[in-house]
Amino acid sequence: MYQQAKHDRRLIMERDGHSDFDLPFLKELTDQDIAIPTGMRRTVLDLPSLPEREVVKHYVNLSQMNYGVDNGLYPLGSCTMKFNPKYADYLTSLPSVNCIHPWQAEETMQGALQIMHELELALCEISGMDAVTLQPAAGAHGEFTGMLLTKAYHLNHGEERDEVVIPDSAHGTNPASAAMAGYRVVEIPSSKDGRVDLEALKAAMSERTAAFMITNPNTLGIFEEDIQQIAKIVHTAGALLYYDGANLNAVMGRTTPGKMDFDIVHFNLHKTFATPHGGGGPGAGPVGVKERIEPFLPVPKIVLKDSKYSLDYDRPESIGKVRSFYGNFAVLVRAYAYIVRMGGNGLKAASDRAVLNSNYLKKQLMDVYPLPFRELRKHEFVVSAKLLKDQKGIRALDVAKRLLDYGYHAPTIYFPSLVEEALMIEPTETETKETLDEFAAVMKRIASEDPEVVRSAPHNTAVKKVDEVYAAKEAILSYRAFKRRGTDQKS
Amino acid sequence: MYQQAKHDRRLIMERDGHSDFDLPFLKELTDQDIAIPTGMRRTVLDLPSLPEREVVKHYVNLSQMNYGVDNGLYPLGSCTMKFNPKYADYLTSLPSVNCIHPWQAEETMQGALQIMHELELALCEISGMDAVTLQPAAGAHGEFTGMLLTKAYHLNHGEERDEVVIPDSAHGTNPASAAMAGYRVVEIPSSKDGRVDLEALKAAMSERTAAFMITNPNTLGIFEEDIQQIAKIVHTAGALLYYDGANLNAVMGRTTPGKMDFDIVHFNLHKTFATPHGGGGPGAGPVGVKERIEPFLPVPKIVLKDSKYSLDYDRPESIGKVRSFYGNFAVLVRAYAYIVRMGGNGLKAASDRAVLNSNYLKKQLMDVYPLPFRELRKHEFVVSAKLLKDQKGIRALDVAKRLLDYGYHAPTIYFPSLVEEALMIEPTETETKETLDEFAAVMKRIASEDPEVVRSAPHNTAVKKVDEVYAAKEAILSYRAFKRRGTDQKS
Amino acid sequence: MIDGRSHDTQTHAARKVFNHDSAVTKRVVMSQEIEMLAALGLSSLDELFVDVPKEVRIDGLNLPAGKSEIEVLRELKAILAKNLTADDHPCFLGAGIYHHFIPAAVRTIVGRSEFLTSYTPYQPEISQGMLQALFEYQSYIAELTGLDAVNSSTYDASTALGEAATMCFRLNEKKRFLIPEAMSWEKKSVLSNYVLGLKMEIVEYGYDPITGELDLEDLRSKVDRDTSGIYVETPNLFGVIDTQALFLKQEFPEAALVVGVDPISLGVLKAPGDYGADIVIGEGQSLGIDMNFGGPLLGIFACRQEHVRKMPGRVIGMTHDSEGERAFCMTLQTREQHIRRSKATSNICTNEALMAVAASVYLSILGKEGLEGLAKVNIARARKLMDLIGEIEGFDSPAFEGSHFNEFVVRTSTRPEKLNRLLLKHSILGGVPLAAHVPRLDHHMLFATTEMHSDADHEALLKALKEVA
Amino acid sequence: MIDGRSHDTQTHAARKVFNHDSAVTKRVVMSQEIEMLAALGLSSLDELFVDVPKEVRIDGLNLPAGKSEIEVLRELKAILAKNLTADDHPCFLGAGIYHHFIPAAVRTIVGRSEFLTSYTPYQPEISQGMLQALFEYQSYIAELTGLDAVNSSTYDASTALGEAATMCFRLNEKKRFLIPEAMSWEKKSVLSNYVLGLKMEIVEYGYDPITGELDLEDLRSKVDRDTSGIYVETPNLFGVIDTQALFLKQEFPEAALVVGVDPISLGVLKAPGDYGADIVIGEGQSLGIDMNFGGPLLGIFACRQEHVRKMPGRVIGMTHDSEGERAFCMTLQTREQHIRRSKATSNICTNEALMAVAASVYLSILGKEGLEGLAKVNIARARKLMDLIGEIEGFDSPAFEGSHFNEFVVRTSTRPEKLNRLLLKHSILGGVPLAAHVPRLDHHMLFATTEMHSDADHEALLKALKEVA
Ligand SMILES: Cc1ncc(COP(=O)(O)O)c(C=O)c1O
Ligand SMILES: Cc1ncc(COP(=O)(O)O)c(C=O)c1O
Repeated sequence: MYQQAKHDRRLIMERDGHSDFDLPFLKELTDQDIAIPTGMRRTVLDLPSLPEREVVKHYVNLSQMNYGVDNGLYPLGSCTMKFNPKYADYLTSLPSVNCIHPWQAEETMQGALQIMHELELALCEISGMDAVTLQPAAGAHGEFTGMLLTKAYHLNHGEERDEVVIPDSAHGTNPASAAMAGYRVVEIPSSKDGRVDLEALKAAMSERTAAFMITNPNTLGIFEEDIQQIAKIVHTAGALLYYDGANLNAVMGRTTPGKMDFDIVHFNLHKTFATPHGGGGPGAGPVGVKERIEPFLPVPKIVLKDSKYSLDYDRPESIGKVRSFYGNFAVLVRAYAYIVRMGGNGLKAASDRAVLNSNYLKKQLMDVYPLPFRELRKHEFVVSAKLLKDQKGIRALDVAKRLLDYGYHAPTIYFPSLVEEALMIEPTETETKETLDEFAAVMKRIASEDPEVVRSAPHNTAVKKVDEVYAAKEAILSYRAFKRRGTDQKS
Repeated sequence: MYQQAKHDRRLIMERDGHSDFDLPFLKELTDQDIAIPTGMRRTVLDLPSLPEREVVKHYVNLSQMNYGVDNGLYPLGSCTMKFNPKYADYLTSLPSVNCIHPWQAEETMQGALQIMHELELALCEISGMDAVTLQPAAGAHGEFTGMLLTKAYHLNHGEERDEVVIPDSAHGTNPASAAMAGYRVVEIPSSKDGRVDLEALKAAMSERTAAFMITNPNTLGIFEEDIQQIAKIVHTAGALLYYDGANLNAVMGRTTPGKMDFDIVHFNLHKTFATPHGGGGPGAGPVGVKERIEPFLPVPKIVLKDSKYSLDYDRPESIGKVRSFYGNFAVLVRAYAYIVRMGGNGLKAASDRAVLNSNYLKKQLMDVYPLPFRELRKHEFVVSAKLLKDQKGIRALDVAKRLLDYGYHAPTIYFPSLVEEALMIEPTETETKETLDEFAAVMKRIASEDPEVVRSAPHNTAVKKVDEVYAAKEAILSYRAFKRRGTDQKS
Repeated sequence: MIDGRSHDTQTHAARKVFNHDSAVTKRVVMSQEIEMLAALGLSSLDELFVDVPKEVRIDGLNLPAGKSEIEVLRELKAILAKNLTADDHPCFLGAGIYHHFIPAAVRTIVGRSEFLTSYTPYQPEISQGMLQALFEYQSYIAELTGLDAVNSSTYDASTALGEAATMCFRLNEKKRFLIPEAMSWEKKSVLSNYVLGLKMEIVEYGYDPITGELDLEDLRSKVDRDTSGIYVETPNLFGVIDTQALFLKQEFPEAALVVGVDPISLGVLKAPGDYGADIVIGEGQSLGIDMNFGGPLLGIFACRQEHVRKMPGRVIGMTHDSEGERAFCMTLQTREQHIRRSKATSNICTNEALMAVAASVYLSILGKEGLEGLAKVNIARARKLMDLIGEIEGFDSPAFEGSHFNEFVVRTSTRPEKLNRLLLKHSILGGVPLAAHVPRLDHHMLFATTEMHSDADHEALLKALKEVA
Repeated sequence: MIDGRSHDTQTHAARKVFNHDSAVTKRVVMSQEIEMLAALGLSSLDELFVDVPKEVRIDGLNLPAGKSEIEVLRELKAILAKNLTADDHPCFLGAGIYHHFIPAAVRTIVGRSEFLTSYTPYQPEISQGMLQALFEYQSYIAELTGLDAVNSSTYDASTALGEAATMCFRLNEKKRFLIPEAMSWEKKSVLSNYVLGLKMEIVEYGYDPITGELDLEDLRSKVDRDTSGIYVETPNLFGVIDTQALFLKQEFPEAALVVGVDPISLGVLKAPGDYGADIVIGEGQSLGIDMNFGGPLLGIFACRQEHVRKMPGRVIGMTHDSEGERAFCMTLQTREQHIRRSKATSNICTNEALMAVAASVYLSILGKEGLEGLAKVNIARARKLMDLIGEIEGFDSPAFEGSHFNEFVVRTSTRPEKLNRLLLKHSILGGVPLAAHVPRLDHHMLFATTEMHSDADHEALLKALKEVA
């Protein structure tokens, strides 16, 4: 059976040695060369000092105690953990990607600008939007940008709308981003079949409504079939329709947010476009908009004229900047390479297969893990462990932890909250039928295992069940804080 | 406690999917473009077909079931498993290293030739030799080359000497290489204190003796203090003195084979010069010689004239070639980078520290694991588990296997065979005192553990004790052979 | 080729740029897929999309057909080759992004599949590696900044500043936030977007035209009772180590003190926590992260332990597992968007975790002596270069008298943009013109230098400057 | 600086080339080391070397002092930049080494620390990863060659040939070994060194000047009762798929048949095991391994199962662990030098294991269809190019009528060396002149082409050839 590696877990600060790092010029320096103003000079610098050998050992061994897509199935619903192709790693290792400075003159960065420009166009085509900014660093950052654009748009039309309507099934970043931009968030409940409740939507809309934020397919993996009516309701109220692109992987080449009449959309390149998630980031969250919102996009805009690319900062209606420079360029290069590799046909095939995999896997699991809503699903689906909980006292959390013992990452759990004991499963298109069959078999096996074994899982990971309550209570966030406390856990 | 990762261990041939590899031109090909002669056309090609995702998962997970220097201490005596610096990996990733063709014209490979030439000179300086060939692919290959040189040298002097004398403590490749070159191997026993027995040596020498092959320090880690007499005896008999450079890590900057009057020496760049061993190879085994043997070196010889490097093939006395092209170039680049990084001072410091680490560790272990010979040791030392075996039935093999459970690679065992229950330990210079102290503590703890636990070790590795007898009996060397047999092990 | 698309202009543009036939190549349905469809009682992939209303369906994408890996690499490398790189052109650009040396081992580690291809560590038991590496990152930053609480990253320094301003509001519910006039215009723009929701007021204070440090007088005149926080940078936009920062907490104890740093400089400079900083932010790109044309970056964010529950972003905490062994997990999540939703301390979800790991590995390899040495080398090299430039006719260098870290302002008689064009002819990527950031400094530019510049690089710059002057 | 060195010339040469002051920099002894010395009762490192007789001691090395990683990389990159590479120059060189595409994933895997930094898997329990990967390599080669027994690599094709010849002797104790005249001179030279010990006799047989295949008549005339083995290559030196190989076992059942292959070609060509080969060797560099200026390479070595105990080199066998689970280990070690010593079947110890892993990953990524497709593309591309060259005045192409794989001989009116110099002016790395291998073919050269050449690359070559013709 699967067993994760376990290594010595001392902190790097708790190891002993002598650094063998070396620098040119250092030996020749005299104190005179380095005038540090009085009062500003540091007296204590309590960092470890280790030879590179120890550092490499430490982090190679740490890495073995971490699970990534490259280790196996990572069916984390809503996160689209597909395979990250290795040619993209290679490209970002080139100096022509990683060794260019953002303040270089335009004529020295034509390659970078070309790739960004073509990526913008490709994203326009994929989303059916008219213009794209690549600046936001992540999905939530894209949402925030979208909310700033919404604000600018309405202000430009002389309106100070101050509410954003969001379904209760939405990802937490949606309300948080809207709030950050100063909006009051109005949450509407989902209908009984897990979709937008048109009546509730209508009721929530008013002349205060700036936008309605949804994702389609929604977080249950259900396509909002009433999307045309929804768009109409929103637009009739004078609000904008915002598309959370986290679920774009379900529909490429089949429909577009543009076609569905969305006004603003963000992309998660680290989901749909196969860039690695890096244990939490970096990502990239470009934002696409319809023509009428284009003037408000962040500066600079990449302009192509006479086969020369340039950066246009002279955009008076722009919201300005949402971060430094032009976006997470190295991530953008990866995504662009992925799009070129896949092509229009390949992206459509990816979505088709993602939906097929999802529906196929759902079918295998349905008997044991009932679906709250018996619809055709798109690229992900939510099942419930409620039956298991009632019959054997096994909760969604327990199933998740037990899956780790079999060498799978767990699905997303307890989200969306409208499903009891939710397990949100997104296999993605890069998994084989064989993998899905094996995963389904394990899911079923878990349901029939000794509940005690399941509840006390995981057993095969580097550590056993982690005490999250203690962590929150103590809030020890650094070795410095830990030492200050003077006590330790057994380690 | 340490636990190695365990993953699914199906063969790649036992997995199922569809390859997503793609090629330009393929789609447009017609049968006419590809004329394969009748009879030569293959009808069956039984290879797996898997998406890259599955392949990457498979091999990433396999790698986690393998232990390298980057995972921890690798005190494999005689193998000098020091840290392999990462700048060398970077260099070999450059197209200017990995994307040059050996048949390119000289003027297009000046960089490569310069590096090889300077590496030759550096190795001359380190070994005290007059000329070096970089051609041999490994240590044993260097030995074979050395034996061919020996033969050419004597023939050139009108002598057909047909014996090579080798101490019984020598590495197996020494006699094997001599035999491959057509020599009869005469083995002489070591003296009671583990060194060359001068009387035995004298007795073995005759006009039939072509060479005496030794390493100094020898495989026990003992410096042959009588080296000057040895050289005299050998040279007086008209034979050549051959230096097995596997132990060069003990003496850089302290002495040289040249100074000790050796005539031929091979280097193991994958030991002394920190190039990674790759799970068995590639290595590089350059050979250095004194001036009088230089004419016989393999072709081509790199020549520097008027700041231009060229390859000289016009060397009538040369033995010709021992392999294609110029050597394991990518390995040579790594070794050269290492030498430049360390410098003359750094190489000496490396040897000093290697010897210090070895002696320090030996000191910690001596009580529990007695040393057969109580000498000052060089970079490695041999202890015996005989005491443990007699008292508790724990053999060297058991200690070795049990060390794996603690996350250390095992030392070399049962070599050299003149020590009963030998454990040959070479910590190398890249380990910290902390690591040595911890390793010593574990070695001692093992000695006091329940013998049954030790004898049944390893317990924490990906598989338990492997049945090597079965493997040898059945000799199943491929999936094809395995399928043909029709039976399986439980997997 | 694609019917019923509403945005013909765009489609047309795409077609033009990609310069390829649009190719909605027929998909080969594989045997595996036929089996899976059959299991679902379906006979075509199209049937999986019957829930998409006909009116919004499209028939494929108007993008070129897929290409093989060989072709992708060939094409992209050809495009990228149009960039000039700091790898083969001496580059004196700084102003937020610096060309520092990255030990090869850093790439080895951050390239490890297990780190690179993992998601945010939601399941701590199977993600201890990433969690511990991030905890170590937090620990390093805590030590450097002198503050106990550090998050596991924000997007970059400018968004960290935005988050810091809103955190100040959460700390004291006040709305005025003071920033230096001498600050990157990009940061100012980002900040104003971040405080838009709270309607905070951003007020700039000036700098001393002689020293280049902040103008304490001016600052005093602008601090009032509604002042939530004061932001100061050291080294500042001019590369000057701002000694005035030392006195701000004493002077203005009521306002939160936010200090912006270059983490390398903290190898020799006092930890801001030791002179009263409540929040420290900074750009972590210097710590082993490629310039990458400006992204991904690493927003450093640290604060006093007592404010930890007001902090934005993910944090990793130390705890233990059910057997009492040390373990790590994400913690204080009740501050975060996925729990607190619209009341969260920030919307940040995906952050820059892998960059934090890079910083951790980088700092581990340098070690104490290495970081200290690096800071010293940067100071010394900049000092040498600024003095030598100052000796050239037509250049006033350094333009400010304060102590510098690794960049400095030069007043030039030639206009900076023109000077850069001339330098480019010498294959040199020049300096950053300052006017975009501080409009009146339109004959000033910033030159940065680090351990990456050899003496030959300095000489090349000096020679070129002499020629163009 | 260094006293008493006997080889002053060399030392002098080194000093000149490195062009640095010799620097036996004083070593800083670290606190750790002082502690360790103390534990040994010593007070200096020198005392560790008292067993080295004074007369043979040296006082450090006359090499430049150590450098920082920054400097090392800067220096080496500058030197290496003097190489022209096939990465940016169309390269038509083959003759044993080919520029094939390597999927990025191959590098990801072979760069994994656990594989890269491990030794030969002496402890199977902790080395299953490498062992299984090598077993898979053996399995791939077994399938491609049609032979069940494969070793886990020899150094390269030429040493594999040397080992094959001596293995033939072990099989039948005969001493005559036949090889094609049309074969790389390097292989011939290596072979003669490998058989020196056994005093085997190497005899060459000719080729058919029309087809470029072997001359069966000539071969018949040279096979005698003492013939131990016959070596044939397909594709051969001329790039020709030698169909005569199919008949050799029938014709000469007493001699061992050794077939040399390009493993890529086996994607479409019959497995030599199926036409009677006893041993198959080949150069595995094509299988996902960089050209690397000719090393490291990958010597492929396969034989019939019944001969396995006579085979040279390391082999990995399938077995089980103490709990009955499948496991792998090195096996048949009693053939090897560390046990059998002077009676071993070979002296090979360190081999090319990591290259074998690369081949395994490469073949896994290509898969059945990929390898077959690749072989086809190579055949088709070569065919197209040879025909187009043939249309140019002054070039007779292909010079032989047989079917070709991915290279072919061109008879040129210009001397090949001169032609290459002219091509270089067009930034093209031309072909391999044949005269070094087959002296009478002094107006002949070999051009190789693979999937790496775009149509533009072919056109560039054709255009250049037209201009120089
Ligand atoms: C539905 C949805 N929306 C938004 C986001 C936020 O994206 P990011 O994590 O890139 O900020 C996520 C990611 O978790 C998501 O799943
Ligand atoms: C003492 C000694 N000599 C020779 C060799 C052979 O070297 P290689 O493995 O590089 O062929 C070794 C390596 O194991 C060795 O330890």
